[in-house]
Amino acid sequence: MVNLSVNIGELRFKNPVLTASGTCGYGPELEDFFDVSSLGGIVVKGTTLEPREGNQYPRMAETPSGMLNAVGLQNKGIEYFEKHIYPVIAKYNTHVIINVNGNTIDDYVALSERINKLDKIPAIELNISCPNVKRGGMIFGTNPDSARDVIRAVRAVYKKKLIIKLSPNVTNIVDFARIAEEEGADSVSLVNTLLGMAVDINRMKPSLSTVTGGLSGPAIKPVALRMVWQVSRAVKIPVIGMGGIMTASDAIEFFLAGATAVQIGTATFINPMAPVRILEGIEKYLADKHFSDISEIIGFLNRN
Amino acid sequence: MVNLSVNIGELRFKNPVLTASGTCGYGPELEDFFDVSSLGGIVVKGTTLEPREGNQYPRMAETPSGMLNAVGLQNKGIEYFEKHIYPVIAKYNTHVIINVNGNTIDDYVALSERINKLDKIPAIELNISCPNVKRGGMIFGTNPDSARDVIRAVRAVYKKKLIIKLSPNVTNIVDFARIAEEEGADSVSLVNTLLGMAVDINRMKPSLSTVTGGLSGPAIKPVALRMVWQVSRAVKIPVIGMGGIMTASDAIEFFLAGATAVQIGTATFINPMAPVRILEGIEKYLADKHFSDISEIIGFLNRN
Amino acid sequence: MGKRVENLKVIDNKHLTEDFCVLELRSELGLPALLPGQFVQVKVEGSPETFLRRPVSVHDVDYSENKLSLLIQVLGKGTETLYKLDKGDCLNLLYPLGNSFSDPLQGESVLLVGGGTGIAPLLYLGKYLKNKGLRPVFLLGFRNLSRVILTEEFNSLGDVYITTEDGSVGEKGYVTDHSVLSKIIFNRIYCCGPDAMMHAVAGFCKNKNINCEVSLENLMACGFGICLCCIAETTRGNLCTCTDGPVFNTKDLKW
Amino acid sequence: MGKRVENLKVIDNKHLTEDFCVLELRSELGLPALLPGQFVQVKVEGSPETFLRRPVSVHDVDYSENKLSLLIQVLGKGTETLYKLDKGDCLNLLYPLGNSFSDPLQGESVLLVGGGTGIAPLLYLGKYLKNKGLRPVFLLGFRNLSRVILTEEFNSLGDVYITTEDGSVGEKGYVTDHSVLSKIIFNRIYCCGPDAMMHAVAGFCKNKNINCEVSLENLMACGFGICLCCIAETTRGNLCTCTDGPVFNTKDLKW
Ligand SMILES: Cc1cc2nc3c(=O)[nH]c(=O)nc-3n(C[C@H](O)[C@H](O)[C@H](O)COP(=O)(O)OP(=O)(O)OC[C@H]3O[C@@H](n4cnc5c(N)ncnc54)[C@H](O)[C@@H]3O)c2cc1C
Ligand SMILES: Cc1cc2nc3c(=O)[nH]c(=O)nc-3n(C[C@H](O)[C@H](O)[C@H](O)COP(=O)(O)OP(=O)(O)OC[C@H]3O[C@@H](n4cnc5c(N)ncnc54)[C@H](O)[C@@H]3O)c2cc1C
Ligand SMILES: Cc1cc2nc3c(=O)[nH]c(=O)nc-3n(C[C@H](O)[C@H](O)[C@H](O)COP(=O)(O)O)c2cc1C
Ligand SMILES: Cc1cc2nc3c(=O)[nH]c(=O)nc-3n(C[C@H](O)[C@H](O)[C@H](O)COP(=O)(O)O)c2cc1C
Ligand code: FES
Ligand code: FES
Repeated sequence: MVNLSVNIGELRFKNPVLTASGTCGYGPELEDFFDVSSLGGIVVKGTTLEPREGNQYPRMAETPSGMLNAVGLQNKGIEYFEKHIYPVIAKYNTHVIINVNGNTIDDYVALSERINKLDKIPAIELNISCPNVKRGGMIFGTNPDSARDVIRAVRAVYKKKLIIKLSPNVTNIVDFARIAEEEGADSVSLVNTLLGMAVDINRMKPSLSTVTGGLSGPAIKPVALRMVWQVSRAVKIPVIGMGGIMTASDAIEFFLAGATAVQIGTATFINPMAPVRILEGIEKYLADKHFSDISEIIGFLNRN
Repeated sequence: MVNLSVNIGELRFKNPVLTASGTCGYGPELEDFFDVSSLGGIVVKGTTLEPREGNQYPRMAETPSGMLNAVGLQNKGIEYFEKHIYPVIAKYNTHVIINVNGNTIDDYVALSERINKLDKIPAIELNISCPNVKRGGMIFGTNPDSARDVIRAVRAVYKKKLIIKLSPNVTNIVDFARIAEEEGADSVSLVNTLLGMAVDINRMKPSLSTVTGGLSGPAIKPVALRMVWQVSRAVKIPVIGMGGIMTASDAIEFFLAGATAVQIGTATFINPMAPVRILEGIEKYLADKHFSDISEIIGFLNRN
Repeated sequence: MGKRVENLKVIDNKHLTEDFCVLELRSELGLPALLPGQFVQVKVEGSPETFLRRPVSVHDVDYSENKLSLLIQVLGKGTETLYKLDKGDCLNLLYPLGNSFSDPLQGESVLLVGGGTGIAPLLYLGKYLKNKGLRPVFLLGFRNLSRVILTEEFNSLGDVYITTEDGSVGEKGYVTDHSVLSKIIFNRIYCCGPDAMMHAVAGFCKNKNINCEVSLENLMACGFGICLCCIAETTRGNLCTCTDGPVFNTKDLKW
Repeated sequence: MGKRVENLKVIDNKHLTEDFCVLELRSELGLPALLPGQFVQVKVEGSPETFLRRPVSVHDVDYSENKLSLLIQVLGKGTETLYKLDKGDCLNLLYPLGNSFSDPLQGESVLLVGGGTGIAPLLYLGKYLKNKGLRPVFLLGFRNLSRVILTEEFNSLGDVYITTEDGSVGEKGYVTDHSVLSKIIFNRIYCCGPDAMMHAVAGFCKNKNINCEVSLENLMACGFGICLCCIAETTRGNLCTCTDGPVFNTKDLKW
């Protein structure tokens, strides 16, 4: 038997495969396809204090080996979550992590404080990297001072595991990971989407209502992998890797490059069973190579 | 008849399709396939003062809808170019542009001065964005102060058209375009490759000898297009767009987003005839849409 | 009903015109219950341009043979590949997806309006209504003679009226111009077609106070409610076309 | 000779084993002159994983029928798709590419050493040498009986010696262990196979002062000298395997 469990601080994940925020709904949407509790964790939809309608249609464009989205954090707000979603997902036998968003530092703090009270939520992922909102989001994640401020403020009120989700749209992502570490975050997750764009040449208009949107899928894997490699060599806190993971082989690239866990995003749109298939494939790879513990391959590239 | 000619300052290009540096050799390599002089211009291989051996093998990895390279500016140096290449390509009936590289500002300046004397070279492309060399290259292109210094120094000695090739590996590419404009550059070209990485999970090693390399091809098109759109709205000097252009349709996306000309890179590896095919397709699109001049679609998205 | 991912066998691919075909698929697991208006997400293999699945309406169902038919119009790379599929090929489906057209009330007179590929869901809906004892009327809009398809199939279910833009078949003009609309009083109209057609029909219904349902063809990434890309603006806020739709009552839409 | 991009017709695809096949292609334009050791770049359509072309050696040529044969070993997605091609399919080639094996001197005794897919260029080279009046000797290394292929074709050109790793056919061990190497004195050895085999053969030749040429299978992006990705380290600096190679004299390589 291969040990697949990994830790973020003392928080143990039964395996290193999580679903990525905004790509798995709240979990129940996937129940038709597999038992969500079989995963290491699920990171639910980007959540804000107040309900949000998100951006206008069209919000999506297909690109070579990828897609652009401009959802813009559509969600029903934390109150609705507490009342209607939480009771359902609190029953999962896996870690449910909330992706936390806001326009201002106060928003982030208020939301984090509130989630701190939800017993069954062991961690939040602070999204300072959403490219699809006018205020907040990526503005925090691309300016070191703002990043530090929001992380510090949230760390002061949020007592459980704090994961900072980093933006790839920066010159040096390592700077932001170091700031997260210095401010006491327990982990960093990367990458969020790359800022991209597509044009409909027939209509001579941008494909998205917002002109620019977030690029995800296999197209961004090489960039994501490079960033995970850079960050995991620079900080001591565990790194959660994502970006274009479609297969177990992709996920293993991230582990070798230094990721302690991975999140599966866009892949789930195409194959709702992707997260479990990837988990199975990781186990098989480790067995085939005669490893007994996933930790043996985490950061393997950095060992020699 | 459709007018396809475009200008960079008073330098007229008979059409807006150029080959990208490092992806067309010096030109003669393509002569088997088409008449190189039919293009608007060719940007030859990255050139340095001294000959360079480049990086170790392996230098290439295929990725979803793209590829990573780590060539590292292998070239025979300017002296060899002057003696053996220049006499051949000086006969082309199109603009030959040299992609200029160096480790230090002095290198860039010395090389530019020398090229200034080559009558048949009407422009240089200052490469401050090569991700595959330890010194110089991207270091200049990701730090605003260094970028300004090198552009200013070269501008002081180089009298013909100066194009600055920008790196996409920055938080805000507009800052760099503005610096180029302020320092008197005639044009900016973007994007160079995105810094990426791939891992060979069987050998448990990085796929490239240099670990990281430059990502090109359709995978990066959405990012490149977004940057061309951002930059062309921010500066008045013409923007040369590139990144993942495989078809005329891709090129037209760049024109609509604000590019005055485009460069074809990786596409040529797969179809050596890509640059001419793209040129033909652009002409057809304009005719089908009843445009008589390419200028009618350049920056179309920004007009309303 | 549980959604599933399943490989279905292509048992036939009938090319109706140069750009329309009917793909017949067989489920070896046995078809799940499929409602009129529901759709499937097909995975188009073998093309870098078809990264995401393609949504396609349930066109016809034969439970006795576990046969599901799709009507495909070639638009781009994905549908082109579907058009070229051969007997014996496999097609990976994620299904059944979406809501369905709502049942008419007892005794209502119903009209099914379709244009282009929009006629796809109307065949199965027509069959369903006929089974319920109704006599659906069809009003189908095509560009011209060469694009008129499947009229026999519709004829076997109820009266069929046709418009073409050039008048080569049926009445000339758009569906909303057809004389049947002034001759018969309909209580309920189901419509699927190009956006402009659906807006026109919705407008017509609004004026006459007719219950109108349309099936939207919004761009979709997932098709089962997790990406939030496919929204329609409704009086209840942004709803997902793939789960709250594709069928909407036009009075709920901000049209 | 001018390089060109051309669609060739698949006229046959002979499956030799579960992972080896010989693809026969016909040029309707008429084949260009092809030299032994040269290669083609094939475009594998229909897979997002095969963005770049795949280099494949010229395995056999029949000018009278404008027929070009390729020996393919399935390794990944690209070669898998090639294995599945059918009579009538098209394959887009960029060719002819690369240099060629050099001609032996009059009266030289030559040995052609191949392993795995490395035997691909040796058939055409053998034919070429036989046409020149030489009697080439072949030494082919395979993993085991199930992987032994094409021995009849080689037999028709000259003596064939075989090694298998498990001794199931020919002598047991690697090619460099074969007794023929100590029995016959060769003036020139041409080798194509796995890196380890080529290194071993090169080492053997160096010791015995035998002229040795190897065909390298470096990773290529373009195949015609414009990307500089495929370099081999030589005494003359980094050279492109696709234009200065794929055939190199081992004394020029930094091995
Ligand atoms: C619920 C639903 C049911 C559908 N049912 C059918 C059906 O039964 N039969 C059928 O043939 N098609 C149906 N469609 C449309 C079908 O999904 C698209 O035609 C298909 O995805 C196009 O893929 P492609 O790769 O061929 O073209 P692409 O290359 O993806 O697109 C070609 C062109 O069509 C445009 N386009 C593609 N999809 C849409 C869309 N959904 N809305 C507006 N413009 C679009 C693109 O912008 C592009 O200009 C349905 C769509 C939805 C949402
Ligand atoms: C000059 C030349 C001549 C060749 N001649 C032939 C031939 O006649 N017949 C034949 O079957 N093959 C030949 N090859 C090898 C062939 O090009 C590769 O097997 C093919 O590109 C693999 O593509 P794929 O998509 O099937 O596998 P991929 O999915 O691309 O690769 C599968 C695995 O093989 C490895 N791999 C792929 N290509 C190479 C390579 N060139 N060197 C080392 N490892 C590699 C990859 O890293 C990966 O682990 C030749 C290569 C060269 C350079
Ligand atoms: C439709 C869509 C919605 C997303 N919503 C969120 C979100 O709300 N919060 C967040 O942090 N990331 C969001 N993301 C980013 C993903 O969580 C992930 O970081 C990114 O898609 C890269 O991974 P992938 O390539 O595997 O999809 C979203 C991505 C997509 C495609
Ligand atoms: C193999 C290779 C070598 C390159 N060499 C150079 C170079 O020497 N100088 C330079 O400015 N850009 C170089 N580039 C970058 C291209 O000119 C271009 O900016 C980039 O590839 C994006 O365009 P594409 O996606 O169309 O290839 C190189 C790219 C590749 C793939
Ligand atoms: S298509 Fe993803 S939510 Fe509807
Ligand atoms: S493969 Fe491009 S130079 Fe050899």
